[in-house]
Amino acid sequence: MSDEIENKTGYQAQSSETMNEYSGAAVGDIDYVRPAELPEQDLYHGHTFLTKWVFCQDAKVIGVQYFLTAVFTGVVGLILSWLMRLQLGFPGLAGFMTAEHYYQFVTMHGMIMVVYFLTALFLGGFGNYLIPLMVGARDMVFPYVNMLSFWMFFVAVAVLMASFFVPGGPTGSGWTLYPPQAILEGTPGSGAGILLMLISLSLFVIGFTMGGLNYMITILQARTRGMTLMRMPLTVWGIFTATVLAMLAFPALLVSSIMMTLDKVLGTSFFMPTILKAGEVLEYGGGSPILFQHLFWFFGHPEVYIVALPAFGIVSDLISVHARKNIFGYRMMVWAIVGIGALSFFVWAHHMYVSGMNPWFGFFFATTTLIIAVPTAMKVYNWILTLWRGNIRINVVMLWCLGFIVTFVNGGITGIFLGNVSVDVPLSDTYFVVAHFHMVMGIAPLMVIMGAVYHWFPLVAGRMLNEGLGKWHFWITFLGAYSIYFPMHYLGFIGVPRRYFEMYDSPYMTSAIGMNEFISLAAFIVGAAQFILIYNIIKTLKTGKPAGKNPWKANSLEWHTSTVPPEHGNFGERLPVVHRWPYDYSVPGAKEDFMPQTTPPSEVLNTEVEKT
Amino acid sequence: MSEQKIVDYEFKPGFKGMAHDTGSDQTMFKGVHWGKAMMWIFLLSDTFVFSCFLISYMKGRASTPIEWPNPSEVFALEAFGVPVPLLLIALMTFVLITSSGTMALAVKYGYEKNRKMCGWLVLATAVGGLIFVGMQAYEWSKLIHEGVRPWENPFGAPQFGSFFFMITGFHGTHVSIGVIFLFIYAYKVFAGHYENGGKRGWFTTMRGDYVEIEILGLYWHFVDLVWVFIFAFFYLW
Amino acid sequence: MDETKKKEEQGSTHKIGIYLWIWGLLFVLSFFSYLVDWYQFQGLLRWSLILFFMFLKAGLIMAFFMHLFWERYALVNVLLWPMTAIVCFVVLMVAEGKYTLFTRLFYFFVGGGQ
Amino acid sequence: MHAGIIFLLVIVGSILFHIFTPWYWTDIASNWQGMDDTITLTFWVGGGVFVAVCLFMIYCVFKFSYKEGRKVEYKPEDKKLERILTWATTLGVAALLAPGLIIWNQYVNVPKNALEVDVMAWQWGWQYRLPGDDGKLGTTKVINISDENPFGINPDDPFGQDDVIIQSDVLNMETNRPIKILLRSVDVLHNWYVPQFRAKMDAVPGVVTFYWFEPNKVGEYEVLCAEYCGVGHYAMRGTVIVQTKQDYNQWLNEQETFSELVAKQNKLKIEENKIAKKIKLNLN
Repeated sequence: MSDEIENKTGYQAQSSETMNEYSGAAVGDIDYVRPAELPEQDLYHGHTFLTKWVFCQDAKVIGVQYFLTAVFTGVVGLILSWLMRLQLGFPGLAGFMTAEHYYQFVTMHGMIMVVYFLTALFLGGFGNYLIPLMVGARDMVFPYVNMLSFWMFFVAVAVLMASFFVPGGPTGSGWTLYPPQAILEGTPGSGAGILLMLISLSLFVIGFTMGGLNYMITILQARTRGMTLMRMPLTVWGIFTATVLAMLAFPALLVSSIMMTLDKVLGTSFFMPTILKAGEVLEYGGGSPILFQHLFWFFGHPEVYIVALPAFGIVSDLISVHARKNIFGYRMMVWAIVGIGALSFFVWAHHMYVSGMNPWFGFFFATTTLIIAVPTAMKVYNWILTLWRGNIRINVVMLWCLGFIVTFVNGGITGIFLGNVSVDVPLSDTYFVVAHFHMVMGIAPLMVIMGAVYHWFPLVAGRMLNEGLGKWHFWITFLGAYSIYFPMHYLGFIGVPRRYFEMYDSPYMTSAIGMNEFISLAAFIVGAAQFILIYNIIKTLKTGKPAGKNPWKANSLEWHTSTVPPEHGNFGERLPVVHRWPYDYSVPGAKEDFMPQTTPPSEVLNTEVEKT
Repeated sequence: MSEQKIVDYEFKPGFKGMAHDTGSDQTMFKGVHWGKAMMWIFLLSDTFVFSCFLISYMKGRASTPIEWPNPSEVFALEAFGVPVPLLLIALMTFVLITSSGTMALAVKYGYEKNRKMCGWLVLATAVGGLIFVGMQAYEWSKLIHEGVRPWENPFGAPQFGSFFFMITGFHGTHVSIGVIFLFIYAYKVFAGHYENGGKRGWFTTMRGDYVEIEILGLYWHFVDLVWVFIFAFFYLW
Repeated sequence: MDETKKKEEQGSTHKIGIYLWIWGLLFVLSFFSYLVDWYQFQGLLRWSLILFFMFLKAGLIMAFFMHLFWERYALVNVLLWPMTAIVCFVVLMVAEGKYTLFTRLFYFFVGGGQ
Repeated sequence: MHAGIIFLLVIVGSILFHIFTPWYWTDIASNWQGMDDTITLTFWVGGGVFVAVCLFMIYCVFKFSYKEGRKVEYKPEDKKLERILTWATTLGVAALLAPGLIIWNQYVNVPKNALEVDVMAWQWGWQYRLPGDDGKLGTTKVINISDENPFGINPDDPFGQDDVIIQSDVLNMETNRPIKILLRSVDVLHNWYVPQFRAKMDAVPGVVTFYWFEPNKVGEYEVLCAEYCGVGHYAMRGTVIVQTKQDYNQWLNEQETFSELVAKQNKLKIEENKIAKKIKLNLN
């Protein structure tokens, strides 16, 4: 198998023949699993610093690169949110804060958090790290493309950050970038700022497409022997469905950014009707701003689930592991994830009830939207039923999961308000909306991310994060975030509109000055508390307790690698063979309270394990 | 499209087979090469891109109160002193379908390991694509001469020019990228990269195989497919 | 079972006749859709003919040139089901386009008098 | 243990906050009581589910926290329970959806006797136009807008001549008469929103959007722009004064119509010309 290139570049090629030696048992044996369909994947092992850590083709390294870049943008987004809260809680305190700056910070905060932080973190970060490990693959199927995907994302982030430094500053048109205002004077950053934003988004979409193809094909076509779709951990299901959504939803974003770029640069009128600006009629005419909104939300609503579904999947795994109990209703969970994903393409215009679209759409979209509430509610029931009669470790990871349940149910319920068309009318464009989506797609997924960090850090770094610091981190974050967003709903009830730089002395607002100050203080504290995690990580990397193999006694494949942390190729010489789902915890009759996926049936004959 | 034989796996037909394949381990698309599966999913994503373009076009055209120019007149061409409606477009369609046919045959001969035939057919496809791009360039320059611009249009609604240049431009970009890759792959076929177990690729550690010609073919047929829709919605509507 | 197996075993090398047939059909169909314009059919007839030829051509290319006809249902279904989202988008945007046109004509041209 | 207690306090705190909150919606001043009622209904149903789920979770935390050797239930699925939960949820959701759709149906069907009001938005302000004696508004176009024709009324539309034009951001209304707001914008998106009326809709350039309500409380209300429209968004306010029929009619009679405006301007122009001529003569 060794040829010239191999010797030069150091491919470690494993022939398919060596694989077949280990075909397990013969047909008819209860431990029998079909032999491998495909020969082993050749991997490119880096040698130099550049190929090992920078342009690396190992999905795990790419995952960490994605994670770090996303966290960097997340910190930028966090600082922007502080600045916004400073203005809202204590208007006029910061002298440099003009309305222009405020709107630029709002916009960049929103875009960064939704696209460059959460999407990149869940799919690029956790997806890259966990998919190959959890489905039992050596690596992603196209490692080179995967590497390009990260660097494309990196360039997209660089372009985005560059927009802070161009004349006029970054765009201030709100994260939805609605035309006509996004590209007209009167909106901050309507020159270079919006252009860089659109370019950055297009680059992100291209980069993501490269990554997304990898995630999908790895899950569909490169699972290990015995790993059926219904034996995959829910984490993989969540990330997989989110990737499918992204592959089908990002095109709409790409198209709308191309069209808006042309409107801006070439003066086409896709989204631009006849416009009178400062007494002069502009050179536009005939376009439709609502078309942009349709395109944007055709992307935007699936985007919400691109963030939420991986969180659903990951939290299911965390709850199951730490409650020492199988996830309740696994099949229902899978179908709920898939169903939510499919339905999310038919609900987009519930963001547009008061946008002036065809009013009859309200009936259709309200109905489809509330249908989604059913599978979502089923997932919530299943999470809490998993806790029921479990053996719950109340550790940091579980605390984050419980925090997730509280915030997610809270945010989900307010979603029923906003999805129900006529209830949305008084509440849309008020702080109720802000509170709702921060609770449901800001705080809730963040709780999962934090839980996942505490859960998988021992795998990535080989050391356990400090529990005591973790608990401080959790309680400050949870209580703080809850006290930011729970009262904020009531601002919306009063009727306070969102995206207001200042309320002056409106009667709705004067009563709420105290609340705004309180929310701002809580926001400062919650933001600062995140640095506890960074401190914890740095401290742990130096002096943390070694984790050893499988510290949480989990079943799924990522904990059963030959080394901790796993090396390139993940599983040493032989790929694992899977015999069961990853949720066989506390099986009656079993020696231990967990049963790894690789345990063959012959070893557990005397237990009451169910066939999966 | 590879030989469907997998040890200890029974292929069932139809929807039963779908359920069986989906419920099985290792792969969902049995016998489908990774690269081919990737190309299919990519094309699905690209379908959404073109659909969004065409939907925007339909929405834009349906909601303009200004009259939309009659494509049959705008795209007419003088032949022997007589204006023939859509002549150039008809020729472009002809060229593109021809190239699609040669591509399909190239895939067939590739699988039969007929290196020469496959190579020549890929090359013919590339030349067809090149002619198409050339004709499109001619069409663009003709319209620009007549005063059509992305932002204005002497024949009616200004969106006509915007959508025309954007959509055909985006399609033309796809064709051009395809032509570049066709030339590269024609070279690879002639150079024998897919013979004797295959040469390792430039971008990847995977070994070359004639399945790559099918993957390229999928892309090329997709470009043709999009043209079918553009032809119907842009030129005939 | 046997039949599908036979079909699959031919798999990679279908008879050249099929390709030539489809190729020819595509030319003929393109010619027909060109004739729709040549004879300037209008209204519903034009639309149904355009769409009919379009989908027929697209179907032939997908089924035979892209080999979807010979692929397993798992792949075919994965590729075709997402089109429902597109169909929904198209239908709603047609309604939206008509509504936009209506408000424009009504409030900018015709007025409440009519 | 302390984890469960804190979570319990959070839930109890949320309920208490809701009961004792000084921040709740402003008194309604229109016919959309139904929206408030639906919100209240959703609040009770949704809030009930929220509290129930969280209490169940907290109970589990108390009851099943880790003990070495605790016997754990092993039951991957419970079809019956799942089916019951699915149907119960579906019913609950349908019960919330139904009133929502009914009210939306009222929202998009404007009563025949509604008074049409043209609300014109720009960066950053409002102005209003009411139909004249013919009860109909004239058509408009953005390109017609000029100093002489601030509303862009089509000059040859007979219905436009008697339109009452209000070049200020203060609009008066009559109580208990349905108002159909016709929104248009000359530049970017806006949204004419009075929190007490509950209703809102975006103003979109290039089209005309609408919604309706029936003010039923005399008073003065602040108009807010509820769709981000550039740096001046937060300052884009207006005022609505809801009056009795008598007061309203008095106000209406003081307003100017489009033809009056045109006549006034023509007169002004003639006078200007006269002055100019005089100056010329004098110079000569």
